[in-house]
Formats: sequence, C-alpha cells, structure tokens
Amino acid sequence: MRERHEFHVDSARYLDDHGKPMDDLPALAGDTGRVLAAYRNMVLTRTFDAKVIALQRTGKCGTYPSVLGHEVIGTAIGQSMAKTDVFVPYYRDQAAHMLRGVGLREMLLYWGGDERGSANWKNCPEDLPISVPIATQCCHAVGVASAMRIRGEERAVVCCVGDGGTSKGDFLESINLAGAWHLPVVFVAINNHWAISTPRSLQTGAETIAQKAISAGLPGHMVDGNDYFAISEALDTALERARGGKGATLIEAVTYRLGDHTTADDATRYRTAEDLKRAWGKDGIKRLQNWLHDNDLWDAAKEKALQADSKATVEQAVEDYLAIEAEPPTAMVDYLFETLPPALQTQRERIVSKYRGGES
Amino acid sequence: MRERHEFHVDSARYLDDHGKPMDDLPALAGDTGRVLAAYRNMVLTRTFDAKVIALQRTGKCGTYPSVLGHEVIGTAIGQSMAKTDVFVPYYRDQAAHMLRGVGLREMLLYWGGDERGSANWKNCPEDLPISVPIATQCCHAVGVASAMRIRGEERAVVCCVGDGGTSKGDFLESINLAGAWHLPVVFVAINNHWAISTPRSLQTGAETIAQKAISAGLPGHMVDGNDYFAISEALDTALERARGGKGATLIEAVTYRLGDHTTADDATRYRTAEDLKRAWGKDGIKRLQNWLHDNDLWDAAKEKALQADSKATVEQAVEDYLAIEAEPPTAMVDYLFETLPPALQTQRERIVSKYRGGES
Amino acid sequence: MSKGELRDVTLVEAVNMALHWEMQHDENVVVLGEDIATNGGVFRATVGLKEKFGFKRVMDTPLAETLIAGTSVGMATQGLKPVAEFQFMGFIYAGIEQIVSHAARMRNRTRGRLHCPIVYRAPFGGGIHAPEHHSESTEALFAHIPGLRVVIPSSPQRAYGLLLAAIRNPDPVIFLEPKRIYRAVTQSVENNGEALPLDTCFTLREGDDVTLITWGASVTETLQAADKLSHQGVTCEVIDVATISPLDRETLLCSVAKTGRAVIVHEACRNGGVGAEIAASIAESAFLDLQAPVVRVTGYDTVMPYYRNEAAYLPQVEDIVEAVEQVIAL
Amino acid sequence: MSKGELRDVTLVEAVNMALHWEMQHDENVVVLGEDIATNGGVFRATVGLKEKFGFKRVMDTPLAETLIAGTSVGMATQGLKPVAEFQFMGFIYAGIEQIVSHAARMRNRTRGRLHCPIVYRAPFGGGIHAPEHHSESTEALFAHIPGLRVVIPSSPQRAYGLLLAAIRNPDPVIFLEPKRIYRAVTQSVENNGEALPLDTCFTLREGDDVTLITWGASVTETLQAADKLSHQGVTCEVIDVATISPLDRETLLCSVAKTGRAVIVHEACRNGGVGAEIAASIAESAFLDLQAPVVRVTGYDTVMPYYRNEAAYLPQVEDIVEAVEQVIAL
Ligand SMILES: Cc1ncc(C[n+]2csc(CCOP(=O)(O)OP(=O)(O)O)c2C)c(N)n1
Ligand SMILES: Cc1ncc(C[n+]2csc(CCOP(=O)(O)OP(=O)(O)O)c2C)c(N)n1
Ligand SMILES: [Mg+2]
Ligand SMILES: [Mg+2]
Repeated sequence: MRERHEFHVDSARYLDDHGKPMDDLPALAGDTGRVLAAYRNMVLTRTFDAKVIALQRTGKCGTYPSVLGHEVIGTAIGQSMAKTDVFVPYYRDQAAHMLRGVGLREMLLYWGGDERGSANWKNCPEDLPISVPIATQCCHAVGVASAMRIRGEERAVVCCVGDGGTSKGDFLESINLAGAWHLPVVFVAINNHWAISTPRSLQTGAETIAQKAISAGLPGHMVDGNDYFAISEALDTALERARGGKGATLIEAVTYRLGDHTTADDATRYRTAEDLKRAWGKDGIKRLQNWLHDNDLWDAAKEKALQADSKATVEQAVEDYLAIEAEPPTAMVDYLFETLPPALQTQRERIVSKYRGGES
Repeated sequence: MRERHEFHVDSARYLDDHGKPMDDLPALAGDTGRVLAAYRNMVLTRTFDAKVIALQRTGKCGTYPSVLGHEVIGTAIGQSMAKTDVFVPYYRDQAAHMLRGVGLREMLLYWGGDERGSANWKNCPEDLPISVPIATQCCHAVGVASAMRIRGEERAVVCCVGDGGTSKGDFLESINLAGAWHLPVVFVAINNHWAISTPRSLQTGAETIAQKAISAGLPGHMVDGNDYFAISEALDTALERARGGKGATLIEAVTYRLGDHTTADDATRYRTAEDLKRAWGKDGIKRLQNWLHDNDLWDAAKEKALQADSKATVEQAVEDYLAIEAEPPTAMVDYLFETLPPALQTQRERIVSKYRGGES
Repeated sequence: MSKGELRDVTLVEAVNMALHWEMQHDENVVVLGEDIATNGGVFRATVGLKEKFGFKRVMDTPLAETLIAGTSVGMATQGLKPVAEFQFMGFIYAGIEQIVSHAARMRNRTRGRLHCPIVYRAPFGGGIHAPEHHSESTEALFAHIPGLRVVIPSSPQRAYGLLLAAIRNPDPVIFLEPKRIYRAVTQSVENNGEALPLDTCFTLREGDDVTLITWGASVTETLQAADKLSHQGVTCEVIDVATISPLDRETLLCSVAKTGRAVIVHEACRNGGVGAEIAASIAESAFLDLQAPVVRVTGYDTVMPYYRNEAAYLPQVEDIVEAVEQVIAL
Repeated sequence: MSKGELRDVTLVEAVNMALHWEMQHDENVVVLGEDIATNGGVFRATVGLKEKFGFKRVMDTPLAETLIAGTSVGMATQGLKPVAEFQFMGFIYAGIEQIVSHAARMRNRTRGRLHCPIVYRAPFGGGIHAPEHHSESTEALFAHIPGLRVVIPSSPQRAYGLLLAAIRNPDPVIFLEPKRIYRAVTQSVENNGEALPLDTCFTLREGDDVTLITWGASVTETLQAADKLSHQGVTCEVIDVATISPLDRETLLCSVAKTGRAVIVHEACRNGGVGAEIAASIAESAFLDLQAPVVRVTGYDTVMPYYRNEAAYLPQVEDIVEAVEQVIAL
C-alpha cells in the first residue's frame, strides 16, 4: 500500500529583465508614492555603497561587503515592515537599514571599526545588530518572535540570511522551530548565487532554497529578488500572515552578487565576466527605473536630481563619520557587563593609566 | 508569472496490524531463509532487552535504553547491509548490532560502563561506536561516505537517528551534504513518536520526517517501521542506489517506543496507557510471527525452541559479561593518544601508585 | 524581602523553588529546554512550573541545543529573562557559538542598547554512574569567555540564592548544578526571594594552616578532608568559590595572606582548569605570603571514564589530605 | 628525508608548502573547508591544491562548521587524514561539539579501534583590522580538552615543520595560524618533508635574567622587547611554546630554574588563558627557583574591540618591557 504526500513551492515574477510587465501587477504597483520611495532608496543605497568601497580603498574604512545586487530586496523589506516589527539582519542589508532609520553615519562607523555603529539606533531600537557568524541570527529571530507570541503581540520579525547561510544548522533549526511553534517570523533567504567563492550549486543539492521550508512544515516561496513588485508582494503577504498569528514563511529572493564578496575578496578568481554581465542584465534598479519611465513616473531630470540628492546625503554622512573620534580604550571594558565587576577594575585602571585618562 | 515546483514523499506498507498482506508483497518475502532469520533476530533482541533491563534493576548494569519497538527496523538494517558497508548507529540499534556481529557481551560491557564494549568489534571493525550526543553521528556518516566516494568504492553507509535527532543541526547539515555531494549514505530516521517526553508533534511542524529530505534534494520515503517487508524493501532499494553511485536517501521508519526512554525514565509521567496499548497492537514482531504462521513457516514448537535458544544465548552472554573484571584505572589515560605524551606521564605514575600497579 | 516559609530541601529542589519564586514575581522570566515542561526535567528541576505558569512561559523545545542557546538570545533582546536548560553539560557544546559569539557580546556590541539577561542552566560533573558525556565539568571553557558569568552552587541555600541572583542579573550567566550532590543532603532554605551576591566566594570554614579552595560537588570531599585534618591538628580554611567568573580574587588572597598555603580542588581535568587561573593569581599576587607552592588536586587530563572506573578519576578525600600534608610539610 | 629545494616563504606560504608536500606523499591526506578549493582559501593557504590534486581530495564544503568538524571525524575513521580549515577561529565554535565529543575521544572510546588523525586549521588572533569575530584567540578552550593537541607556529619554518607533524600525527590537532604574521616576514624553508616534534617548546633566544614565554603573533613583540631589554643589560630567554597542549613543561621549568623569573605573553584574554596554566605549573614546580612572581602580559578580559581600538587591546612591546622591569626589580 503506497501513499503519496505532495508538497510544492511557488515562484513569482512580474517584470521582465527590461521592466516590462509579464503579468497583471499586484495592487501595490498602484501606490505610486511607495514605488517612487522604493526607487529613491535603491539609488541612495547604491550611491552609498560605491562611496564606502572608495573609502575602504583609501584606508578610511575597514573590510566592507558591497550591497550591489541586493538593493531591491532590502528596500522591499524596509518598506513592508512596520515600525513595530523587528528586523534581524545579516551583513548585506544596507538597503533595509536605510528604511529602518539606521543612520548612514552609523553604518559607516560599524564598518569603520567602531562599535557605536550598532548603538544609537533610535528609530528601530529593538532591531538586532549585524550578525557576523553566518546564520546565527536565525535563532535570534525565532527568539524575538517567541517573545511576541508569549506576549500575544501583533508584530512580526523579518530575518535575512544568505544562500550559504541556509546550509548552516542555525538556519535549519530555526525554521523548524518557527514551524513547530507557529511563530510570527518571515525568513528571507537571499540567494545571490555565491557564498564568497562557493556557488549556489555546491551549497545544496536542492533545486531551490525555498523548498527548505518544506522540511519545517512552512510555506516556501521563490521570488525574483530584482523584481520589486514580486518581492514586495511576497513580503506583504508573509508579514500579514505572521502578524495575524498564522505562522512563518520562508521566501527565497533570487538575485546575484554583483560585487566582490567584500573589499577583501577578488571575485575574478572564481567567476567569469560573462556570468557577471548576464547578471547585470537583470539588475533590479534599472528594471524599476524602466518601468517608472514607461509609466511616466520618471524622467531624466528627476533622475539627475535624485543622483545629486543621494550624493549629497552620502557626502554629509561621510563627513559626520570622519569627524567622530574613536572611543576611549576604556570603552572596551565598560560595556561588557551592566556594572564593571571588581575583577575587571584593575584592568580598567591599567587602561586608564596607559592611555592617559583612557584617551586613545 | 507563477511557477510551481512540486515535490513528494511516498509512504509504504504491506502488512496490516495482524500480519495480513494489504498488497502484493515484495520479492524478498519469497526468501524464506531471510525472513526466518529476521524473525529469529527480532526475538533474540527482545529477549536480550528484557534481560538488560533486569540487570539494570538489580544494579548489574548502568542506565540502558530499551530497544522495545525498534526490533524490526534494526533487524532489517542488519540484513540489508553488506558486510563491507559501514553502520553508523545511534544508541537504540541493538537489533542491527546483533546482525553486524557486535557481541552481546560487548553490548553489555558498553551499558555496564566499560569502554571495551566498543572495542573488539571484529566482525564490523569499521562500524562506528554508539554516539550519545544526539544526531552528531550523522556528520560522521557523511564523512565515511565521502571517504568511499573519494576512493571510488561500491560501498554504502547506513546512519540511524531518532525523530528528536532530526531537529538538530547535525542531521540537517549532513543530509544537505549527502545531497550536494551525492554520497552513498542511507539515513534512517526512526520515528518512535517520542524524544524522551517530547512528542513527535512538538519536534517539528512538518507533517512527516521524510519530507526533510526535500530540503536536501534527496528522495524521502516513509515506511511502517513495524512492517518487515516495507522497511526491508526500502532499505534494499536505497542501499543499491547508494552503492551504485546514485546518491543518498532518507527513510523515515515509523514505530513507537514501547518502553521507557531509558531505565532512568518513567514514561507514565507523560503518556497514556491507551496510547501505549494502541502501539502494542501494531507490534512488528507479532505481525511477522502471524504472517509466518499464516504461511506455514512457523508453529508453536518452533517458537518454543526459539525462545529457549534466545534465552540461552543471552544467559551465556550475561555470564561472560559478569565474569570480566574492570579495566585497570591506567586505561583511562592509555588510550587517549596513540602514545602517552610526556605531559601525562606523571599523572599515569600517580594512578599506578595510587592503585597499586594500576589495578582497580 | 518578607520572611518566607522554611523548607527542608535538596539542592535540586532549591533550584526548583527559586524558579517558582522568580516566575511568580517576574512575568518576564520564562523557562525553556528539552523535556522541562511536561516531564518537569530529567532531574525534576523544573517540575510543577508548566502546571503553574503554562506552556507559554514553560517551553519544551525541539532537540536542538544551538537553537536553545540562540533563541534565548532573541528572547532576551525583547526583555524576557530566559532560563534555558541544557539537559546535561555534555550537550552544551552545540550552544557554544551562540553563547560565546552572541549572549556574551550583545551588550558590548550594541554599547548597551540590547543585552542578554539569560541563565543557561546545566547539571554537571560526574559520579552518578551515567553513560558517556553525562559527566562533564568543563566550566573552564566558559570562565575564559569575557562577558559571561559562571556560577556553581554547592548547597541548597546557595543554589536558591545564587539562582535568584543569576536570573535577576542583567547579563548572561552559566549556572552549573553539581548533579552528584543534587539530592545528597537537605538543608533548611527560607523561601523569601533573597538573592546571594554574584561576586563573592563563600568561606565555609575558617582555619589558619591552609586554604582549601574548591567548588561544586568537590566541596563535599574537601570538607571531609578538612574534618580529617582537624583531627591531626591542621585547621583548614575552606572556600567555596561558587562565582567562578568573574573571580573574587580578594577573598582568596585574604585567606592565603593568613594561611600562607593553598590547595585547590576541582573535578575537571587539571590542564587549563579553573584551578590554573586561581593558582596563577595567588602565586602572582601573594608571592611573598606563600610558604609553599599552590597545589592542585584535580581530575586527570583525560576523558572521564565510563562508570566502572569513574571513581578512579574523581578527586578523593585522601588525595586532598595528602596534598595538604605535602604543603604543610614545607 | 632527502634534501629539498630552499624557498623564501612567508608563514602562510609555508603552510601551503607543507600541504602540497604531504598531499603529494600521502594519498590519504585530503583538504576540506569553505572556499579552500577554487578560491584557494581566503588567506590563500590552500592555493594550487585543487589544481594539483583535484576536487576529490580538495573539497569546498557547504557553509556549515559543525559539518566540517564532524565530517572530518567520519573520514578519519576510514583512514583518511583530513586537514579541515575553519575560515577564521571565530567560526570554529559550531564545530566544538564534534571536536570535543568525537574527534578527541574516538580513540579512547573504542580503545584504539578507530582514531582521528585530523588537523583542524584556523587563522587566529587580532591585529588585521578585520570585522568582529575575526580576531579570536581562544586556544585555551582547546588546550583544556583531553585528547586534543593544540599547536601554534610562529615562523615559516615552524609552520612548515609543525604542520607536517600535525598531519602525520595519528590524533587530532588544532592548528592555529597567527594571521597577523601570515605575511610579516619571509624565511628560508627547505621543502624536504621534515617534520618538527610536537611536544617540545622552541627556545628562540637564550638569556639568564628572565624567561619570556609566548606563542603565536606575540612572539614578534616579545622578541622586540628582548632586544630592547638587552640594550639595558637584561638578557632574556625567549621561548615559543608552539605546542600548547600537551604542554612541554620540562623546557619551561629548565629555563626558569636558570633565570628564576618568568613573564608570559599572550594575546588571549588573561582570565583562564593558557598563561594561567603555565604560570600555575611554574609556580608549583619551580617554587624554590622563583625570585619573583610569574607575571602575565595578556589581552584584557574583554571582547577584542573593533579595529579602531584593537591596538589598545593587544599586548605591546612596552607592556612586556615594563613587566620584565617589574620582575627584575624584585
Ligand atoms: C559561521 C561562519 N562561517 C564562516 C564565515 C565567513 N564568511 C563570511 S561571509 C561567508 C559567505 C556567506 O555567504 P551567503 O550566506 O550566501 O551570504 P552572501 O555573502 O552571499 O550575502 C563566509 C563563509 C562566517 N562569517 N561565519
Ligand atoms: C545533543 C544531545 N542533547 C540531549 C541529549 C539527551 N537525550 C538523550 S536521548 C534524547 C531524546 C532523543 O530522542 P530521539 O532522537 O527521538 O531518539 P529516541 O530516544 O526516541 O530513540 C535526549 C534529549 C543528548 N543525548 N544529546
Ligand atoms: Mg550568497
Ligand atoms: Mg524518538
């Protein structure tokens, strides 16, 4: 006697590579304000990104992971989330951070080697800081979502993880808990085809990342991560579901990492120029720009103004960032515990005496 | 534009709860020698199990996990595996160990608190010892399978894990590697409905354990773990596939833990007598016995002889086990490294002097 | 705090009592782990909590230690105070990345914006005739990690007071419960919600000739050794370190300044054990006070043997006596 | 061994050279990790191996450290000799359960039937201006685990010889590579397949006044301090411990017997660092030789700061000089 248990994941896409609709667009496309705001954020993100890379090249910033190719996904996340939701990012979520209200200056501080980059997040004080150990943030996301469930709140969590990260136990254990406990969390697995030099194909034998949801009893969706409408619709739906107590969702957002892994990497070692060129042909910012043009919502003058605005915003942030002095070395012990334990007092005194009053 | 990616897992069963065929049996049912040998092993296992519990109750053995309810699965594993395959067990695989040729005395030594229980496995010297930290053995299984793949051998690995264990990262990361690398390994997830007191329903939101295979791009099968024919057929197929270089399989073998979790547990705290009674109604040994009777392959006299034989075998093993003196305390340092490092020499001397020549 | 009911309890019952008290008085306290709700924990430490506070606050998790450790971090950032149980210390390892890289650092990383008031509980130590991995005492691994507190009670009263303090502490605490003495003795504990300090060693017995420094289940053998030695006219000061990290060096150094001699006793293996830090600190800071080298009585540098030989591994009363005699002779 | 080609190489190149040699001469050696095959490793330690030995023996794994650690165990039981890379020591933690509970115990557990000839490599230590978690030096965690060897080279020659020894060793070795000095200097290394011993410290410089004990990248500052001090007429014996565990106490004690003074320098935080074990061992066994307390110059007991302040955390030449002046004064 045989029975068959069937499962599926859907994939969705609205815009072709040139920004032409392939299908009826979702309702959100009618919200011109939202779409324009999204576009502006994507451009600002890309402008910022180029600047940070330049700072790094001139020794004014540390190792930095470019967001190139992720701008659409992050923007959609930032827009779909409510202020009261909690964002649990990974390290390539600059576009979302902009909309969550993390200062550009803070982002610069962080990558500039200053802990204060994760400190003063006054617009999103509950959001988690960047998590460097891959996929570990997924456990935090289900913890935050558990707290919401325990307290009966109508809020949700969005957690990002890379395609590489979906191989790590933390992600897999976490989606399982999300399914077992019906937690209000949306996992966004950003499949940019690479984990440093490791291609998506070596990461897993699964045909899609979205189908990992099935192992946890969750709905899984695959969306074109360069299609603003597709990703936004998937996020809106999943977040509504989560806030309404209907449980978690895994969204695989497919894109391509257009830059090196970080400024310390050289991607030409492991991928071809043709691959990269093909990926640029699917760029989500260009696609949305085309769509805006086609719908008379955008023109060259507006583009020029936006570029200038974005540059000015970024320049101001860089100026602010460069003006900030390093913390005194005593900061390295002062935030470890709520109150400095007696055992650390002598060490703190040594720091003070070594650095004349704790100045660096 | 939407697409749908479809997946499935099959479930299989041949015998009803009373041992009556519900379907045409697989070919292996015609191999009378194999079926009878299987039945004998199941009975021996159950006899052994009852004896170890009795030893534990009288202080002659340590904490012990009863195999009650797992005899059919373990027996099928032991039979389907070739001598050259490698078994990576968990701690409730006594039935398979019997057929792999691990001595009953060795099993007693192990649970009797003596490392030598994992030492002298002359019939299966490459099999891994029992792994106590849940699911950690899954990583070893893919490592062993990788070695086989690297060397181009036509061998395979069978790895057991409990339903609880399928929540742990080690299992999930390992099935993913098995899929990514097309490894010759068969994972048997033994769903006995409980992980100590935690029911299967709290372990995961997934409807089946078998569907976890989908996350790794592996075929997943669910079989009735009390149906000797179903589980044996699934194992034969999966092992053939593995040895033939066609990759890994996940088999969920569904049964019920008929005993306490271990002798240190009291299952009446968390499950009802009715549940247990219902599970006994599906007992796989009784089922196979009925089928053998129905096919004139078994009778009361044979049963009586088998019971007597099994008891005698077990009694002999117990006698051998009880006759073995503890290792000298120096054994605790002598096997740590291939050669005792100078740093441990002084400590070894202390042991020797404390225990007069290292005797305990 | 008001006067509370007096109860004769074992160490594990004191743990349970503290959990009840704090869950009752602080709705942010939640408890999670494997088999801790319906089953009340394999050692019964959490028994009764689910009945009283419900499944929302008393959570049986899937079998996944990374998750237990990391989910607690997420909960804590939301202002909950998770008390997470690892069923045995031997199974805490999969949680280490989350504990070391996140729980211990969240406050520092965010300059105080978020913090992790988590208690990670685990029964630890050998001597209960359990299978492999059920006898670990690797407290040294956690003591070396900045941002963590490591606390080990060794009596019902200290279990009660230290666990309350650990839960109330705004930073993560590794709380290790010596399971060999979970039910060894009962002690009268006042259920009054009074916490003990988290940065002070406990002097269990005063003496002039030698300072015996220990913690966990070894406190039992150390006190017995002190008793024996007193019949030989040697008076031992016995200190239960209890708050392993950050370490109260003050109390230890004061005692050694008086006695001039120290013997450290712990169950963990010697190489790189917490005893090394204590010995190094004393030898550095009390150099001129010391009449004899600081000696360590510890487990051997090997894996805890299976149970037929576990007694041969554990430090015994006579080992302690011998060590004291040795340092006294100098 | 035959005479080999002489090459001027950096520490990381020496690692690469040793891997090439041993893969060439022993077909059981395999290499695995994240980005180690096609990319040749993020630090280029494994560059060229894939081209030479193919994907079967040089394996890019999925991003999963538990798996990397545990798969190596399985491979090793089949007689392979896996050399597994953790991309940074800060990401080794998810592998700890597999390392502690299996790699370190398989031989003991099976009484020698199976064993684990694995090398777990990881770049470690701070000072390269990297993001959080890229500057860990938690060698003490592994040094405390029975059944593991912990080895840390601090020069190209020692990297070459010790890595060969580690791969050939039939038991698991944690091999930590001080990335701050990965490319700091070049040294002439003979590519002759000759291994160095795994249980001996290396005396880098002889002296009579004080013994400086160190390892890893701190060897650089320690030698500089010794230089400075020699101008003040203080001669320092400088020992690179290199084989952190099991520890060669003999060499250390002999030196201290001569100098009567010891200063230990390491980058890891002080509390429970390997320096504690060394200090405790010296203070115990060389009690009568010591003219001054054993002093430790270490990182602070806190999380390594992000890079703007990392220099303030790392032990500097002047800290070492100051410590020596302090012990010499006594
Ligand atoms: C646990 C862990 N292992 C290794 C690393 C080193 N590392 C940093 S990013 C990265 C690749 C991540 O790839 P993916 O998850 O796909 O994210 P992406 O960078 O492509 O956005 C690796 C291996 C790390 N940060 N954490
Ligand atoms: C990593 C780890 N965590 C916890 C335990 C304690 N423990 C032993 S068995 C068990 C339940 C396992 O359940 P399952 O995997 O379903 O196997 P079963 O015992 O039901 O056969 C637990 C939690 C352990 N051995 N290892
Ligand atoms: Mg990626
Ligand atoms: Mg089970």
